[in-house]
Amino acid sequence: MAADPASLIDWSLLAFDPPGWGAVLLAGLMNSIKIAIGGYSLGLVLGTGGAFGKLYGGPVTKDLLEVYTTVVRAVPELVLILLLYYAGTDLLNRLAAAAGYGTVDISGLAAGIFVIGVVQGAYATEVMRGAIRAVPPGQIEAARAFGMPPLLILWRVTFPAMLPHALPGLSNLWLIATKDTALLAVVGFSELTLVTRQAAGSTKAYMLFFCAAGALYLALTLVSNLVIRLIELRARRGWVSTR
Amino acid sequence: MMSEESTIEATALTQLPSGRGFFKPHRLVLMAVAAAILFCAIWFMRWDWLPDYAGRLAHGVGVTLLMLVGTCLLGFLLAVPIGLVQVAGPWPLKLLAKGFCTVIRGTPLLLQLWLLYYGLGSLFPQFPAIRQSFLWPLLREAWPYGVAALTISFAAYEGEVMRGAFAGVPAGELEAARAYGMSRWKVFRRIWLPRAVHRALPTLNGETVLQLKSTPLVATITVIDVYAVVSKIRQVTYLTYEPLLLLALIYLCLTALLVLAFRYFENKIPTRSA
Amino acid sequence: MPGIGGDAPMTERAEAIAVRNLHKRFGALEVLKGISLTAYEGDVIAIIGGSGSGKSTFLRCINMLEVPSEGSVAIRGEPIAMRGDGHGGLVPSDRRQVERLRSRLGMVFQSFNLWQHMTIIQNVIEAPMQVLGVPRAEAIARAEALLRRVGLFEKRDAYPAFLSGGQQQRAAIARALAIQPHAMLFDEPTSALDPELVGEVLGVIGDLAREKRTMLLVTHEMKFARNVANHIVFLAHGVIEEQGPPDQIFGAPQSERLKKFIRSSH
Amino acid sequence: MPGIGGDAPMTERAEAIAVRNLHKRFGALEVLKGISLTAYEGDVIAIIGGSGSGKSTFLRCINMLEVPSEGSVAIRGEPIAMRGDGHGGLVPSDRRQVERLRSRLGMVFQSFNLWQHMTIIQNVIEAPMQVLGVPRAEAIARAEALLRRVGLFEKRDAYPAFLSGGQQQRAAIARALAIQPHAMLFDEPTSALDPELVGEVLGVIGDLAREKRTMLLVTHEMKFARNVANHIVFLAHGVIEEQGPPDQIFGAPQSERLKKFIRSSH
Amino acid sequence: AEPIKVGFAAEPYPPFASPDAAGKWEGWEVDFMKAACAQAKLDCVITPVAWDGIIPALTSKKIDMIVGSMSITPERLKTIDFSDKYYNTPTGVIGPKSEKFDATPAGLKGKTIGVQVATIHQDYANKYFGSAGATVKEYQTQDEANNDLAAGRLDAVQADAIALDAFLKSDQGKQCCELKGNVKDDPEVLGAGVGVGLRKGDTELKNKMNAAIKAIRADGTYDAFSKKYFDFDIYGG
Ligand SMILES: Nc1ncnc2c1ncn2[C@@H]1O[C@H](COP(=O)(O)OP(=O)(O)OP(=O)(O)O)[C@@H](O)[C@H]1O
Ligand SMILES: Nc1ncnc2c1ncn2[C@@H]1O[C@H](COP(=O)(O)OP(=O)(O)OP(=O)(O)O)[C@@H](O)[C@H]1O
Ligand SMILES: [Mg+2]
Ligand SMILES: [Mg+2]
Repeated sequence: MAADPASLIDWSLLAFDPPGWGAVLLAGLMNSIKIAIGGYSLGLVLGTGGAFGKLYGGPVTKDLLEVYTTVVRAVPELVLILLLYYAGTDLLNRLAAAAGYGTVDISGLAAGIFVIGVVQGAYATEVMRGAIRAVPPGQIEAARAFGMPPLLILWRVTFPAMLPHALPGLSNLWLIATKDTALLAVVGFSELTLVTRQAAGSTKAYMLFFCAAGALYLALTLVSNLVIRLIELRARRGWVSTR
Repeated sequence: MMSEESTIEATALTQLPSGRGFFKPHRLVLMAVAAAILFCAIWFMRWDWLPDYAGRLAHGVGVTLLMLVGTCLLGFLLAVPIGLVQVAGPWPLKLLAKGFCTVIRGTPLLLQLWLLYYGLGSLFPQFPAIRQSFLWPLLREAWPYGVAALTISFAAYEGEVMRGAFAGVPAGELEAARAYGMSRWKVFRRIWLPRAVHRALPTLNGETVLQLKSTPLVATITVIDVYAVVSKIRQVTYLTYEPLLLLALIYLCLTALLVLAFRYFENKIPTRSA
Repeated sequence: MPGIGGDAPMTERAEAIAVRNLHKRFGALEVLKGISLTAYEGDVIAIIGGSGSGKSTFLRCINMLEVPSEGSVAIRGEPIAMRGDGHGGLVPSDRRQVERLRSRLGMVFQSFNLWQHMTIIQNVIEAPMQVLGVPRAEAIARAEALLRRVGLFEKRDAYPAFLSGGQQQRAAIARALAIQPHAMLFDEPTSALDPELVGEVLGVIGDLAREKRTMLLVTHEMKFARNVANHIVFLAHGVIEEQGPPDQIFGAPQSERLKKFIRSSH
Repeated sequence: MPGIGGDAPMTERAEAIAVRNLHKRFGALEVLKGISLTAYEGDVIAIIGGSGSGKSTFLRCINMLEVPSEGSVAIRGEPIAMRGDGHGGLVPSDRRQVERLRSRLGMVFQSFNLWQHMTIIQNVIEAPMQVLGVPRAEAIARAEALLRRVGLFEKRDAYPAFLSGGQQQRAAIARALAIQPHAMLFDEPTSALDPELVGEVLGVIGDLAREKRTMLLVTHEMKFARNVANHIVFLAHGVIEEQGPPDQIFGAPQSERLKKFIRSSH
Repeated sequence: AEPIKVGFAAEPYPPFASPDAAGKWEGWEVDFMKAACAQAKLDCVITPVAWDGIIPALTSKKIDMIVGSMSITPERLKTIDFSDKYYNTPTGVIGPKSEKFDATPAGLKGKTIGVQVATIHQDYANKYFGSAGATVKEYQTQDEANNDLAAGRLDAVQADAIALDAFLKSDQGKQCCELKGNVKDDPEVLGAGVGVGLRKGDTELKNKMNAAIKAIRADGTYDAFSKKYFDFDIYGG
């Protein structure tokens, strides 16, 4: 079978209207972004809680969080996703059943967000912990000396002061989150990677679709980088530039 | 400002929780709870399949380790020039290396893997020249594609690390080497490279752990690593949790092994706590 | 004149800060071994002593940044409520009371501790607005007046990192003044500064002293202490070794330790 | 006695380093404006001068760490071959020659520049083994003797990061001596050290000077320069403003600049 | 009422079920599911699930039934329940036109044969061909196995004869491959036809589906939509 380079690329497959797959790919991308944003936000919440727990919590809290961050950071995301996807929702269902709610309906989107969130939470815990420890204690002490209550200190001083230290790590995590969504393909969630595979499988235009998806991911990364740079610029106001 | 290296240290598991002062009263309670959970897991879950698959699991672990070590070594060999040209190369090479790192780091590994295997791999047979070549038996297999994808990915991430490491070697030490009459190659081989690697070790540690965690992706292209073995167990036994829990445990142990190995290397050349 | 221990002298002025029999232990180390001191409104008390003698700890006990192990502290006649912590120490029993009292003690640290993510004016209005609930416009007006006073009006929108040490410390003083404190607490306000910057900060503190603002001042600047304080307390090994008016302390020291300390600090 | 410019004094000793009409430009900035200096075997020449006067640049031009813009350098009578780089500057035309000549010039840097990934002894044997091809056993024996000499024998297996600055600099001197250099080049070997560590390094350099090792020494330690050097060169604005024996330079300086410099460096 | 979530394998399995570019699922099995649900008056929605995890998805109630060309086997019956069969087809083996062999253990000796994981074909291939010296390679999807056969990475693919037929009719399949024959039946492994997978104990749904299958068989609906895809009786004997 001779290869005809021209016939290798059939651009009409990327058209927006069926039978073009463009719209499907974009929908997949939207799903990926939704999960990435949701999972990342959940990860931030877990990470903030985890970081404060690890720094200021009781001994049991600290140990449990240590187990959480160690296990999540040592076990492949793919395995965690399978475990959490099945076990997590199963557990939730059983709890709901025990509480008398009957089965709760967990959408693939919610499950995906939950899974990515738990994974991200462990990493975010470590990033935030390092960042909080980098805040000079005098900054917090000064706030206490002015009679600020703990939560106010957290909100007005600790949080903004640690942000510049946390940002590089957090931006990294965001990029990881966008790419980890691809792993949800293995549980059949129709994010970008899975729809790419479906499109490629249906049309046999593997190269075309994988490259197209790669370009979409890359675009997402590049746009993210741009936004991250803007955020860093803003958060680092007040710091003498070190670069 | 946190450097790129410390970011990776924070995100990857590079240290094990220290054992010093381990035994505290609350820990004993926690350990009792953990033991109880473990006991329940052993008692109430099904593990009767384990002996049947022990051999295949061991083989799978072997494949995983082979993939890890092979791709890390190959990837590192690629990463050194990629890092070097970004620091000291002419601009076309610099741009090329930079672009390579950006593209690879900006797209999911799973996608790269499929692109290589299903995309590129399905183009090859259309060329009779390739089909007849001596490489064909190799190209028919799945593992070369897995090795290639993992190697490229590691090279891209490590290329960035090595760029930082090369740039971070104090200029004075290189100058000293030149001042004693070392040739450029000798300066590179004896001073610049070892010093950069030494600086990068903690980061390499983190990246290697991340690489270990990427290896199961090769199972999606029919390479039978430990993940694939466990998938198979799941499909045959219809057990949801037990094989996955075992798999998690295996990866935990492998990670611990890696971290310990790196600690050994790092301790070979002590650095003052920085 | 400040009162000493139990035998407070007759005076019309109200008590600003009254410390009774204060002890502070860090583990086995007893840093303060029973200190009593009363500052009346308008007093400027300088606390001197060797390194490690417990000066900072004493100051920090007053606004509960360190919790005393024993003894009591009263601000403007209101004793800070304390209870045992079950391990032989104390804890404040009412967090809100501590916060309220703290919000009227202006503390200035050795290392300034300005909030790096806020501009100078934001630093100054932060506590009045967030803790005392002063409306924004009023807080800004007051902050601008204070900044003008310490000579930093033009720097109002700069971030602390871009200021010299002396400017930062003056901003920290303005920040402390912004809460209209009953008393100011200074912990070695100039010892982190380059010698040529010390003067500008001492100038500001001297002005405050002349206004008869109540101040407790830990310092190593003996000449300055002698000029601005109306009472000197010499701390050594966790007790008040000697105290009195500046001329007496510096002119006619009684204890051997004080004599040696004064000699060595020239 | 070293020779100056063209009018070298009669002497039996061989030329160790001969620099003729050296210019060095960084872009538009001309740092060295024609310097000529000859060091004979056994000379100890101290180069002094204000900051930015080009002392380091001069020293670095000698072993081609900076490539001169004009002029010539000869080591032991062998001129370093240079050719035009096409932009009005020069480049060494024979890389191997440069490497060979460098391998006999022992340079000691202000910031030590010990290789951090090697132990002290590895640092010392590195150049002899890798560049000069000395067998390992011999290199080690020689290195141990040198380390004993600079008082670091017990630290032979330590990594540089664990040594004090003074120890690191002494190790760096041992490293430079290990190649059995024709001449030693010191660039402010003590100025990165804490004052209390300066003495131990100056002691070692003083010993070398008394052995009549050829040395070019950039330093800010005037007293030391006066004691150990047999010739002082005062650099200012890229030219040799004045030079001569120590007693003349320090005792009876001629130029205004040198007078001012000597006055200010007390 | 609560809609019934019908689990489909997310991976395309033409001509039974595959999503089109508009994201709509189509194929024989989709038509069957619609007809059966209409008959049983159930509100059914398609929920794509990775084939690999389709049984756990059922047991963990992410879906309520599986319409995924899943054969009824004794092994599966330990974990889940099945409705009556709704189709049954022989199992075939295909291979490249350039090589001549037949679908017997002897013919496949030394060959690499691709199957989809967690299928009866995998079990069969392992039992009969693997033990006879063939290498059995497992794929997540049938599609990938077919593709690797076309790409020359496989010597043979074993699967449902109908699925294979669809592939052989495609552009890719037409060029490279042909049917080498059907394998010898072994009901112990290949099961008793394809049924709707159900959770154990969900007898209400099971009864409804059994009734619905019987009804659409009886009233001709089944034959009507089957004609669109096949020119023979897919229900089997
Ligand atoms: N949080 C703490 N934990 C343990 N020991 C402490 C703590 N804070 C202070 N100390 C100890 O208490 C003693 C007194 O410290 P303090 O800071 O009050 O001294 P100081 O008089 O302010 O000295 P300096 O002039 O050096 O500031 C010192 O020995 C110090 O080490
Ligand atoms: N690589 C360079 N590029 C541009 N300018 C340089 C470079 N190296 C040195 N200079 C400039 O050349 C001048 C002389 O520098 P040099 O380091 O030789 O002075 P120095 O006499 O050693 O001073 P110091 O006592 O401070 O070490 C300075 O103005 C310096 O800024
Ligand atoms: Mg103090
Ligand atoms: Mg210099």
